[in-house]
Amino acid sequence: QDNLNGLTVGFSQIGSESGWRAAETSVTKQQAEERGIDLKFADAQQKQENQIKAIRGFIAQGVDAIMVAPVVATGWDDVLTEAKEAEIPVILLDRGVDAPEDLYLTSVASDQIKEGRVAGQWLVDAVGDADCKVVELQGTVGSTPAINRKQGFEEALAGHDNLTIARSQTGDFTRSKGKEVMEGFIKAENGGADICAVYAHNDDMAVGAIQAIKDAGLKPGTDIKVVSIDAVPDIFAAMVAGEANATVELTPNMAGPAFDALSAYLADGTAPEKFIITESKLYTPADNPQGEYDTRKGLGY
Amino acid sequence: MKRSLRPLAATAVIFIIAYALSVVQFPNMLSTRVLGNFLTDNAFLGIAAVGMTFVIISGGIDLSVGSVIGFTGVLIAVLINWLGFHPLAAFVIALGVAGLFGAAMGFIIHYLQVPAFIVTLAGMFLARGGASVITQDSVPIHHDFYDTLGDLMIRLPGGGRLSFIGMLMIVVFLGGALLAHRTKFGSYVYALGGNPVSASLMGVPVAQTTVLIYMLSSMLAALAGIVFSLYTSAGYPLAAVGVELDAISAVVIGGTLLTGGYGFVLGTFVGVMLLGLVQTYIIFDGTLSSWWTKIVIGVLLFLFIVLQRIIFAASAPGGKSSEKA
Amino acid sequence: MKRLSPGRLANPQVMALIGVLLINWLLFPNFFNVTWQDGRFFGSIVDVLNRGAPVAILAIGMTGVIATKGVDLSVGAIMAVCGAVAATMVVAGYPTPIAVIAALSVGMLCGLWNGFLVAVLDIQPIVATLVLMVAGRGIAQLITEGSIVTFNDPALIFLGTGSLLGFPMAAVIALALMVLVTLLVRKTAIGLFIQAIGVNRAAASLAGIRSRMLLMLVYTTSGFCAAVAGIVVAADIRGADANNSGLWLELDAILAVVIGGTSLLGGRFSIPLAVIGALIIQAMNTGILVSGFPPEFNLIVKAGMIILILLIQSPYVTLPFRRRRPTITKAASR
Amino acid sequence: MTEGQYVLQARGVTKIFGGHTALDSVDFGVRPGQVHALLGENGAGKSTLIKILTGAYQPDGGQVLVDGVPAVLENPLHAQTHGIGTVYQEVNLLPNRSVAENLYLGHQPTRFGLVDHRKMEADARLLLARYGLDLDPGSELGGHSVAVQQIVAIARAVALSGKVLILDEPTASLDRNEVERLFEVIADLKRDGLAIVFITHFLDQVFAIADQVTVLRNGQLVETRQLDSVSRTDVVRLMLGKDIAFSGATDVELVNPTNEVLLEFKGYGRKRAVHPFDLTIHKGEVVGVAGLLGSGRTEMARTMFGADPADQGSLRINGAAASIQNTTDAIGQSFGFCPEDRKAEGIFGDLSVRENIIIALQGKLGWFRALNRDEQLEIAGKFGESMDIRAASLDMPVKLLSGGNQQKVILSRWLATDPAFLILDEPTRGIDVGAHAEIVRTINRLRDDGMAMLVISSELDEVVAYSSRIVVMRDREVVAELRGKNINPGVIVQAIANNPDEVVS
Ligand SMILES: Nc1ncnc2c1ncn2[C@@H]1O[C@H](COP(=O)(O)OP(=O)(O)OP(=O)(O)O)[C@@H](O)[C@H]1O
Ligand SMILES: Nc1ncnc2c1ncn2[C@@H]1O[C@H](COP(=O)(O)OP(=O)(O)OP(=O)(O)O)[C@@H](O)[C@H]1O
Ligand SMILES: [Mg+2]
Ligand SMILES: [Mg+2]
Repeated sequence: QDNLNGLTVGFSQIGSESGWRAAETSVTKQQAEERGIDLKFADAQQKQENQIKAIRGFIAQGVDAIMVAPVVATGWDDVLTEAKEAEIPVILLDRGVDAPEDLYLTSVASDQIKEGRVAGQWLVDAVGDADCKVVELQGTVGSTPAINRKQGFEEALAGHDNLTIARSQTGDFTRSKGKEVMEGFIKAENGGADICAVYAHNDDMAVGAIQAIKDAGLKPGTDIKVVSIDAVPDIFAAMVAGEANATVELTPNMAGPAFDALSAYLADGTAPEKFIITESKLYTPADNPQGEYDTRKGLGY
Repeated sequence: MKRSLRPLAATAVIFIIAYALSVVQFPNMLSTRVLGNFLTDNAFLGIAAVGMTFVIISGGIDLSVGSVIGFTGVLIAVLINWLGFHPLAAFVIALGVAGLFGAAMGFIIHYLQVPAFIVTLAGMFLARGGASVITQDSVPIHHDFYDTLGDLMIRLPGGGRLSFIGMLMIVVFLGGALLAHRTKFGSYVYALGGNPVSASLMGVPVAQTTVLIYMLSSMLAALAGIVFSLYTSAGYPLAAVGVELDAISAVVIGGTLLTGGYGFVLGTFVGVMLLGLVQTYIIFDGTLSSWWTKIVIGVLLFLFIVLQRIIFAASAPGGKSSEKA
Repeated sequence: MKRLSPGRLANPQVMALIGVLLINWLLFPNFFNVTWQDGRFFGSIVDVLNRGAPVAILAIGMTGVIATKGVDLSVGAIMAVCGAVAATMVVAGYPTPIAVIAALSVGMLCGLWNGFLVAVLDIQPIVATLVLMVAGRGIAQLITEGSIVTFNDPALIFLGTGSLLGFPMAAVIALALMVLVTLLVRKTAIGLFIQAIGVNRAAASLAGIRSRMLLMLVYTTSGFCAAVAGIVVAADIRGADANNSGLWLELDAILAVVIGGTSLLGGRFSIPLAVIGALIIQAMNTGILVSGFPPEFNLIVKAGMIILILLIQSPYVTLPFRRRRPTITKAASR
Repeated sequence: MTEGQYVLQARGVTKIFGGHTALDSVDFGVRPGQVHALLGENGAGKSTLIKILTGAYQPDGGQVLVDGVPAVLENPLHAQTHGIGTVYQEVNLLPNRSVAENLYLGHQPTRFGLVDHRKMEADARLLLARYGLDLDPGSELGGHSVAVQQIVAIARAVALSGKVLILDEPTASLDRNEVERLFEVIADLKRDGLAIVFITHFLDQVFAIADQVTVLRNGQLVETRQLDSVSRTDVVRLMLGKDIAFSGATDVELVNPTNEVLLEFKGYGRKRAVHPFDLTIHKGEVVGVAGLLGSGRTEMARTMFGADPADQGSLRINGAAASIQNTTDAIGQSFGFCPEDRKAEGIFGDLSVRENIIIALQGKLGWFRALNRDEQLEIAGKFGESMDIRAASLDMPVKLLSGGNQQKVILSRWLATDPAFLILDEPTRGIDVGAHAEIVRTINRLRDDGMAMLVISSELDEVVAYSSRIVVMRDREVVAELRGKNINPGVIVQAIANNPDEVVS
């Protein structure tokens, strides 16, 4: 992989809205450093227009490759065409885009629908035939992961009539909103007695929900099952305490596979797979949560 | 007139110096590509900022522009994609809806005497909420007309491009400047910002002007939304969150007083370009972390404001007494 | 200083709060159920108090700022900064009181900075505080390095999740702060001076009011309140979330103050009514939560409620209960 | 006189503010070619009547008739289209816009639909020349003195008035020359057949130009008379409903027997504001300050009060060196200052009369020694009575008071602090005869009580009446100090004019 040494790569990151995002940023920087890449980092503060500006800036600067974690799937045709005209390979991280496939080298992403499905499947298996009222903490209204993770989860639950999604509200992917919304759900569902499980679109909201459950005098993990997505360290800490039941990993290391693909492409022009899907691994308390916590703690979550 | 033009000149000089300094560090910044990008990438912000300039000169504020941009994008995308409208028809509808929306805000502000800050805050919630009720997904727009507009550009030597939306922004700025400085409506806007009671006693149609100002702002925001949809070929309910703050910053950096009564449309242009310059500089630098980016933007904002205060203080002895109030 | 009369209880803010609570009750019949659990009250109405506390605390400081014809956009960012300071310090092993004092000092320092820009450099408040709104969150992230700093310090956690006499600690803090600041401005001349500055700063200076110092005090107080809110919010989730703590809360705080009847053009103000304004906003949010609306309607419901409340308060819309007001105040003032 | 038809008429007009009846079925009308003076005490309802006649307010009862036809004037613009031009009390112009734009706002000359700035400024220059004003029409209005602004307001109203010109206290801030110039213009307009309504508190002016006079008292019409059928005393009696004695002009001399020096200003001055001056002020002495508009009198007062602190010279108070760097210092030294522009620098419009009265005292007491409500009411009530402030309630916002009453509130504010030295900048501007006499009496009383005062006034008679010494200013410089037995307005004018260049503004 020496052929990456000394290259300049622009990276347009969405922002720093969550711990997971911070981890992705720091892992990307780490990966670049290991490979001797000069990484140009641009934070778009959640705005697509800033990402487009950043990509244009990278093009004007004449970088060797561009990585972008697109905030939204649409609207990339023009700027990607510009990059193509300037013969700069573009790699997408985290999510795909709605643009012709020849406009980018590859897309390294998880399958968000699958994440939701894995979480849902775990719940279906865990509950068995018992009746179960599930409450859902959605991500930010209109954001792609929120839409996909909701869809995947619903797919998994389809056909299991004993499982119903009783309530679904947005917790904005944040811990405090997750807690507030969960409190509301508990009040609305008979002091929480009717709730059998909570599904959160990310771990931060789940951590908030766990606190709300405890404040209501119930036992998270036992009275109310907690399943969420991302696998950040704090959810493993909760698992160690027996307060969380399952999480689906979303790896922050998207850059590693991306750089590998880039290296291969630059070496002999091998076109990498168009979609590199990262694993959506399920973690439960059986998977050595303490160990997972320790390995992840240093990653910048 | 001549003396009052000084802050505008000063802002322009600051821009040129800042640009020159950036070029010294990153020679690539002096390319037609970067210059073209300045226009294209900031087109929607610039157009929205023109409307904001009028609102602020009149002594008001419009927090709804970002949401209106988002709403317009979604509305257009839905009209074109799902309902089969021609883009031009969709544009007209979007501008009309926005016009009504702005008029309603202006109406409430004037007749119910509710502060603009709050009315437009409600407007911001309403437009954003309306967009996400229509759809939560981002809706790509596929239409030949969009491709045509997208291809409408002047290629500059050196790889730069002067896009249709960039040129549109310039036209809007020129039109805005003309409207502000050379029409009766413009003089009414300044009058309202100077002193609404006096203005009304001098015969300014205050109600009509207020309604028109907010209509103008919303319609320009809708135009910005159209430009944004051309820019991204999509409508997305979360698009352009917080653009109102960027627009306000641009207007203020451009020398318009938030207290109303003073300001220049072309100053706003320089303000938009300055913001664009800061962003481009940060991108070229490429070493700032997420947080340092914010801190640096804050510090630069501060520097511009302070610099401007110094220049204002030096250039306007007549304004002293009113300033002190 | 102000006498209680039936007229004061029938003011539009209280009516609006009652209205919103009643709507919640209609949508969710158990809304007013309160139970005693683990030594504390438990119920939706308690949630309104608890969740409304941060915005109420912000509104306490914001009221003074708005009364001087200013506005403080930076409170959300200051919350994040102060939460981050408190969290990182307890994680680093400092005793809780030190961490809390440090966080409060940082908040006051931020407020002082705003006050300096506004009072000494004469920068317009919106822009002056915009600087810290943008940079502050960056500073907070710099402190936490972008991650959520989780802590387990029981004393600090108590500030956010504990309870006193069964009431949530956050609400108790908000109430205490409200009483304290209200007494401070009403029992001294500070309240009058704040209003004077807001109405006519030039005249205030000529009348011998130290407007610069007072402005700095007002912004510093706002920074202090933001720090308290930041600590409470961090304590509540046992972690400092620099990215999201206080995000957009400045708008809620301003809204609360305006709903509380303080004009953005400065002048007369009421801190308790601003707190009621915060409760109105929270009652709306809680109502949306328990009533099971699809989340995409949240903003529309909120916008609709704001418009409704403003219409009720508008002097140009006559509602039955408003008609009596002028006569009552006049009688009371004689 | 000409018994033509009324061009503008109020019939049985009533206006009620809250519970207060500002106008009670008042009849009033103006005929073409006539100057109609509208008189009355402060708060009599003059300005309110004007606002109804010009569509700024809507009447609660009665009708407005234009050319004998009932008309609903929706707003001032609407009135303008009927040919009614108005100068409202307190300059209501736009300080942030150019002089030319203030003159032509709403009626700017256009070319191809766009405002033609060049033509507008050229027109403005011509128009202002008629009033003896030579200034750059493109300059910002706010940069000019109140007098200039007043003239611009008049010029605008005249230009807009096809039929009726209404002037609400237009001369309050004008000096003699300017008043004369204005009267010439009015005479011209009268000849052209305009109907003119003229409100003033200066009886001389009424008798100089008016044909008819209408007197209001407490919102009610007292009488409308031909001017040639009334005497000065009649008018005053009509206004007050009783006789008052004018305090005759006294000689200017030192009244204070102790001759104790309170203040010594030496080489006191501020760059670009006021040239260094020497001035000694004794206890129990009123120093009058005379000068043309813009001669720097206000600047001198502000420098003394620390509002724009001095940057040179020294000050001794009671023999001890003192320094005044800001208004707080000044108030600490028991100074008081009633500014000339009461709207911008005097009143706190939204605060109550009570709060407006006690605020300086409270400022002196500091943050923590707050007057409670009862104390406030007592103080405010005391001055409300002794200064005869007409307000429905001490808790009503002061902005709802008439101009004269606002002035009394500000004076009360300072008297409440029990000052040793009080600066009054144009204290009688816009004040009716009754209140005027009262303020002059108050000044005399305070002087006799041992207070030192500096009073700036353009009313030379008045300055002569209460001053023990008169300082004359020109071009920001103290040019003369007059004392002795035979000081009269003529002498002052001479002192002012002792220099050939006396172009106004
Ligand atoms: N907007 C208002 N609201 C309430 N009261 C008002 C308002 N405007 C005027 N008034 C009251 O109406 C009365 C008449 O006021 P007006 O200004 O017409 O007096 P004026 O004769 O012009 O006095 P001055 O000579 O002092 O200007 C006063 O008592 C005043 O307090
Ligand atoms: N038209 C003008 N443009 C610029 N400066 C002016 C103008 N008129 C006056 N000035 C300046 O303003 C300064 C302050 O005038 P100031 O108000 O102190 O005079 P004054 O004697 O108090 O007059 P007034 O009777 O209007 O209060 C003077 O130094 C004068 O030179
Ligand atoms: Mg009047
Ligand atoms: Mg003066």
